Amino acid sequence: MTNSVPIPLQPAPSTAASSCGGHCADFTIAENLCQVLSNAWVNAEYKHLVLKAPPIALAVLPGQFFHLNCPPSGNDVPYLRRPMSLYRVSPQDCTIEFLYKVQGAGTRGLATLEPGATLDAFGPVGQGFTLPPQARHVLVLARGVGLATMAPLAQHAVQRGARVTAILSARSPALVMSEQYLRSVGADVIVVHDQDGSSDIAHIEKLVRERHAQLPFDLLTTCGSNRFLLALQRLGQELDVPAQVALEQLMGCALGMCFACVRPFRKSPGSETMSYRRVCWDGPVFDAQETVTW
Amino acid sequence: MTNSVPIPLQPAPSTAASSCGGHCADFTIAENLCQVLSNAWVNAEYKHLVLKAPPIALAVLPGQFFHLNCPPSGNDVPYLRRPMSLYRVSPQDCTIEFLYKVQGAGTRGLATLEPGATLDAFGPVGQGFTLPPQARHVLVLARGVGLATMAPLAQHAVQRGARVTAILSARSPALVMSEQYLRSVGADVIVVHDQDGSSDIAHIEKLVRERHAQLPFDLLTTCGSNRFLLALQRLGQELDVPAQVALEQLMGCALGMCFACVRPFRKSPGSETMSYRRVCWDGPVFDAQETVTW
Amino acid sequence: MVDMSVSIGKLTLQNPVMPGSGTFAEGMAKVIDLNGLGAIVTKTITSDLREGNTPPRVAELRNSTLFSIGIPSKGPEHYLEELVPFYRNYTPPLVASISANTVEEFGELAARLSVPGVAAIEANISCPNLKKDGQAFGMDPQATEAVIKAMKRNTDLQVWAKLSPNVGSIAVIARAAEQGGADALVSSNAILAMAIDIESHQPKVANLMGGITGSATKPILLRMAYQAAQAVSIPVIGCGGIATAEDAIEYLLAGCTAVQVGTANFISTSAMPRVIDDLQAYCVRRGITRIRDLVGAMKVHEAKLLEARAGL
Amino acid sequence: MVDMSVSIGKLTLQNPVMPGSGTFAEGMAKVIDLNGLGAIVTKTITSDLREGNTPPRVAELRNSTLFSIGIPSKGPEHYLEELVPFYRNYTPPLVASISANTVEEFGELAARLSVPGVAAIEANISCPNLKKDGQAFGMDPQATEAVIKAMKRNTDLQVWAKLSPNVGSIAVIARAAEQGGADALVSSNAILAMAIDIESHQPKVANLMGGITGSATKPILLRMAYQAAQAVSIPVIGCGGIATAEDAIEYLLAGCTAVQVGTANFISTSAMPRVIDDLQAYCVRRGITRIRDLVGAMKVHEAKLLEARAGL
Ligand SMILES: Cc1cc2nc3c(=O)[nH]c(=O)nc-3n(C[C@H](O)[C@H](O)[C@H](O)COP(=O)(O)OP(=O)(O)OC[C@H]3O[C@@H](n4cnc5c(N)ncnc54)[C@H](O)[C@@H]3O)c2cc1C
Ligand SMILES: Cc1cc2nc3c(=O)[nH]c(=O)nc-3n(C[C@H](O)[C@H](O)[C@H](O)COP(=O)(O)OP(=O)(O)OC[C@H]3O[C@@H](n4cnc5c(N)ncnc54)[C@H](O)[C@@H]3O)c2cc1C
Ligand SMILES: Cc1cc2nc3c(=O)[nH]c(=O)nc-3n(C[C@H](O)[C@H](O)[C@H](O)COP(=O)(O)O)c2cc1C
Ligand SMILES: Cc1cc2nc3c(=O)[nH]c(=O)nc-3n(C[C@H](O)[C@H](O)[C@H](O)COP(=O)(O)O)c2cc1C
Ligand code: FES
Ligand code: FES
Repeated sequence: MTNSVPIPLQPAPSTAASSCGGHCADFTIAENLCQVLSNAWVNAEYKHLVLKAPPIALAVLPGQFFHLNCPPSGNDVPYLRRPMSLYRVSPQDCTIEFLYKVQGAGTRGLATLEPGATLDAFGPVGQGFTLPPQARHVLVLARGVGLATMAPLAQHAVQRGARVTAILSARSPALVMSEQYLRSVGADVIVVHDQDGSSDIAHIEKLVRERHAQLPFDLLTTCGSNRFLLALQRLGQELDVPAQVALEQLMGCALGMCFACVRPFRKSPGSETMSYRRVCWDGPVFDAQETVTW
Repeated sequence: MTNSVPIPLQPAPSTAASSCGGHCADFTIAENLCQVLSNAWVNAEYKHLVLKAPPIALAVLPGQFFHLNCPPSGNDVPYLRRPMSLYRVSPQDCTIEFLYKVQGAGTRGLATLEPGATLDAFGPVGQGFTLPPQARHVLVLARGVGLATMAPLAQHAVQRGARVTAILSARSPALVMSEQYLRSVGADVIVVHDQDGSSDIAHIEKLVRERHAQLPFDLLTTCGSNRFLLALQRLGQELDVPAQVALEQLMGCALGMCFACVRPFRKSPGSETMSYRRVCWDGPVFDAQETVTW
Repeated sequence: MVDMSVSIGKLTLQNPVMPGSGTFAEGMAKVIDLNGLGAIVTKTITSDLREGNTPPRVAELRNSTLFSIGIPSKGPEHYLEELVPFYRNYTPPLVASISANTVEEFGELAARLSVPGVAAIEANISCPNLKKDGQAFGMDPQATEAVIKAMKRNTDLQVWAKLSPNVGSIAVIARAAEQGGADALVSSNAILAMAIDIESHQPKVANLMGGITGSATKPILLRMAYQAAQAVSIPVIGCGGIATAEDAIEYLLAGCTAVQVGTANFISTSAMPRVIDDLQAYCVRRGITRIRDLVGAMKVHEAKLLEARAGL
Repeated sequence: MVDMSVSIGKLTLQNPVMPGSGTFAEGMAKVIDLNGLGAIVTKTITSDLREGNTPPRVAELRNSTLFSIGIPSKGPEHYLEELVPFYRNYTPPLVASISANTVEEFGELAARLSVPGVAAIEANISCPNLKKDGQAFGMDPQATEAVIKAMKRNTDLQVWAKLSPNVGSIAVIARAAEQGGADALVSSNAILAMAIDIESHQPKVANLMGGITGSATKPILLRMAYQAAQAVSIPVIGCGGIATAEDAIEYLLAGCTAVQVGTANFISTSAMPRVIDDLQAYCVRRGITRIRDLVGAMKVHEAKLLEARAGL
């Protein structure tokens, strides 16, 4: 993965050094006070949040995330922020978007936000996906909310001239999210599901091998589950293609300060020496061959 | 004050012993789940809350109070309940009413209640006013929110055939609350205020002596301020009339359990021996001659 | 049906829920059915009559309260003449909490209260020891052991030791109380705390310091109860920040045989009945037939050594 | 204009606000202007390289958090080569926090870090003493004094002792640190606590126990800071649950010369700048010209004896 470049979605915002004693230029992360444009249910469990955001937030890269200051609601008083992957950024419209599952105190609070409300979105933070230069074919493998994390990568890779094959897995066809959105950004979408057994991991690996035979992948990506991670480790070695995985862990600060969000990693691919790395700061996207299941 | 009777506004609710293993009849206090009928601003600082309440709550006596479970609102999360005097009870309509000043976390939460909402009003608790039998003339002296506490006594005394002289003190005539309400229940209302100096304590004492000369008072009552307490102690001794005062103190339980709400009292009128009593359980209404300023 | 009973030595409680001393009084009988409780614990009394601390005695904190009551006490006479007969109308065992200035006084007061109608005596050893520079008995293992021993010599009733959390090692004090012959431990009393009004510059309770109680303290007092339970083989009764069945279950899992509910009684008089009902519902949902099977059932994480991960 | 400066011995801080060790890192420089801080305190390091505790390492509690990080450490080399040069780009004095397994190691590590660019060394004595049954140094007055003495012998820099709150008497430890030659005390580290998931029956952090930090702990740690400040004549730096200027003012009134902000940095990176601004605004509103005039300015309630009330 030498020769790779982190993905710049657009140039960093130009900030007037004069207004802040010359330090502004260093400030690439902020507590962005965003305005809620919409916050609608996608299905029974997921909501789609669209925010009007200031320039620092718009510099977010695929795979990066924000740490959201979820509002209290009733007896829910979230104390820490909650990490949420970028689902979509539109620098022209000054918007950032999230796709989230409502499950606990934080996301229940998020779900109460009405258009016009203010949300403090801390970020962008984290190391996103690293697209090899002149990438021609990228695999995106995702299930459930994992999609939120992968969508910006798909969009970006297409914009950079690569073909994107997105394999979306779900319990049933009805539960697949963002299929239309991914098609609209130009990805080739394959839906697999549990009902007809097409989401079986052997079947997915077969699909990947077939597509690779047609046009070799330069990058394999996934997020979340151990099952997909193991598949990508196998496929990456077999096909000799770099593989990256976006991980999650409970977080404190999301700024590399508290060391709460660590997971174990191999010091290098194949190494037996293990070391903890911070998901928020060293990731959330990691080389799949250095990642271990948990 | 021997020969006095606690004021029964109406008979205790008859409860079917069978439904609760024979213990129900002992349950005279409850966490009453009340329905908000209205909660309107009276002026810039005070709100008037009307609740539809279950039978146990309707047995409340003048001078008693409820301990309200104020809802959280935004970052305000009141932990303890807040004591609030009965302002009015209407057993026929099944309503209880409060008049409260919005000042801190608890009352700010109360202020957010919309009609239809549920409020848990614990009570009725406390020892209310004790009206001498065959009382013919009762003085009610109040300022500010003190009125809330005194209003039910005025209403009740009139119903019991007594004349009630209510002296309402305020910074300016515009700030006098409940004047109309007290007149409507049949009290003679005298408004005194700071602007023309009529609220001066010497002037108030003069008014009381004059009215006493016309028709002797059987009971002098007030609440809150040290100034009024001292006036009633003097007048009570001079005119040889019992005097009662409703007091406040920060509370924990409002059920006589925590001993947080104590204030010092003389063991008996004139005694030099002091002892703490619980405002919530031994009061909030006390014999003015046993009460000391704080 | 769930068997909700638990045993503290030879004493069987119909369920593991009782009030904490000082957070319950006769008034409660006007609101809830006292016969539903596992036991009844009364406010600490002393032999001498006391008025308690100067008000203000309470300040509200976030999810907690700061109380500085002192031990106002009407003495043993009042207890025997008023409270014992009152609680004799109810079925749960009555636990009398006592405090004293010296070891001997603890023994004498225990003897005085050993009457029919009292099932156990709880020693509140968080009070200052007059013979030892005013340091609380409960901060000193020798004094703790001596107090419990003096009480055991003077009564045939069960003796419970209510520990102070204001110590470096609660295990040391727990073992001292067990050594002294305590039949059970209560872990624990309130944590010493303070708050200052930044406008008046005055402490929020007149006594400067008070005990912080209520939900916010649970993670600390749960740890202490766990450490106490690990240290002894007598039953430990958990106390601190319990307001719901979930809170009570944490204490049971950590090794407590029963629980005391304190400040939550002030916030909702139905706290204890609700904890009992919800404990039962939890057991039903989880297929637990005897609540005592939850006691100490915490499963610690397997130690996954980082190095071992390399093999995965 | 308000004079916001405070002095810790010969060290003058432009304002009394700094981060707590372990709650701040280089990432913060991408968000706020570090030059606005009173000082910069870095995460504790040890001589040996350490990975820290098994995850999960954090659980959210009400108004607080349970962290169980351990002391992951990249060692002194990394500190000298990476962190010291990094923070040399900023003006506030740099305070290096260290920990060790033995008294001698504390001394050696202090010597190692005594380089230009480091202004003071903070001893995190909440870690277990390998030579004394693993009891934390900070729970033992002798060990505390020995650690500070060893450090003072090995460095000319200021030595701050960061006290553990998990003790019976913080005054005793505070005096021991002063006796050992500490230039200042930090009161205090996190309180030991635990939480159990009632569905899985597992502890919420893998290490079973962790430190409870954040707002909910303030009333307890404020009390400890007050007791420490009462016990010594060196400056005390208050720490625990500080998120707002109001919190900081309480600590100043209780006798602390400066404050450390910990968990609040995780909730809002602007916590420290806001505390500083709001402290200044408070002083302006109250006509206070020097913030150090607030230090120890608490006014205790007059003791109003109940008997004296009879005369009123
Ligand atoms: C880098 C990153 C990106 C993420 N992106 C998204 C996203 O785009 N959409 C989305 O719906 N979710 C995302 N998550 C997960 C999201 O942060 C959690 O669902 C959320 O914090 C839950 O908060 P809560 O208060 O609603 O639930 P809680 O009450 O805190 O928890 C509810 C359940 O969720 C689990 N949980 C909480 N936090 C996490 C976490 N950080 N990782 C995994 N499980 C957790 C808890 O253990 C619990 O079982 C992301 C997490 C990370 C670390
Ligand atoms: C028996 C009794 C009857 C009461 N009846 C009424 C009433 O009818 N209408 C009404 O408006 N208020 C009444 N009060 C006062 C009312 O309880 C307080 O105003 C209320 O608790 C304030 O709560 P908060 O959360 O809004 O304010 P907080 O933030 O708690 O406090 C705001 C301010 O009010 C003061 N305060 C808080 N509680 C009390 C208290 N119990 N007594 C005196 N001052 C207090 C605080 O010290 C602070 O200065 C009564 C109090 C008692 C004890
Ligand atoms: C107002 C009040 C008074 C108390 N009085 C006593 C007491 O007299 N004796 C005692 O042992 N504990 C006393 N306690 C401590 C409680 O019994 C209990 O140990 C403590 O409040 C922690 O539990 P909680 O968080 O559930 O309130 C008192 C607590 C409060 C809040
Ligand atoms: C994630 C985390 C890591 C910490 N690491 C250290 C540390 O390495 N050394 C230390 O002395 N204190 C450490 N602390 C303690 C803090 O410096 C501080 O004393 C404590 O959190 C209390 O302050 P707070 O309530 O403001 O967080 C840590 C605290 C947290 C939350
Ligand atoms: S969440 Fe704090 S280091 Fe990652
Ligand atoms: S408020 Fe608890 S005794 Fe009065």
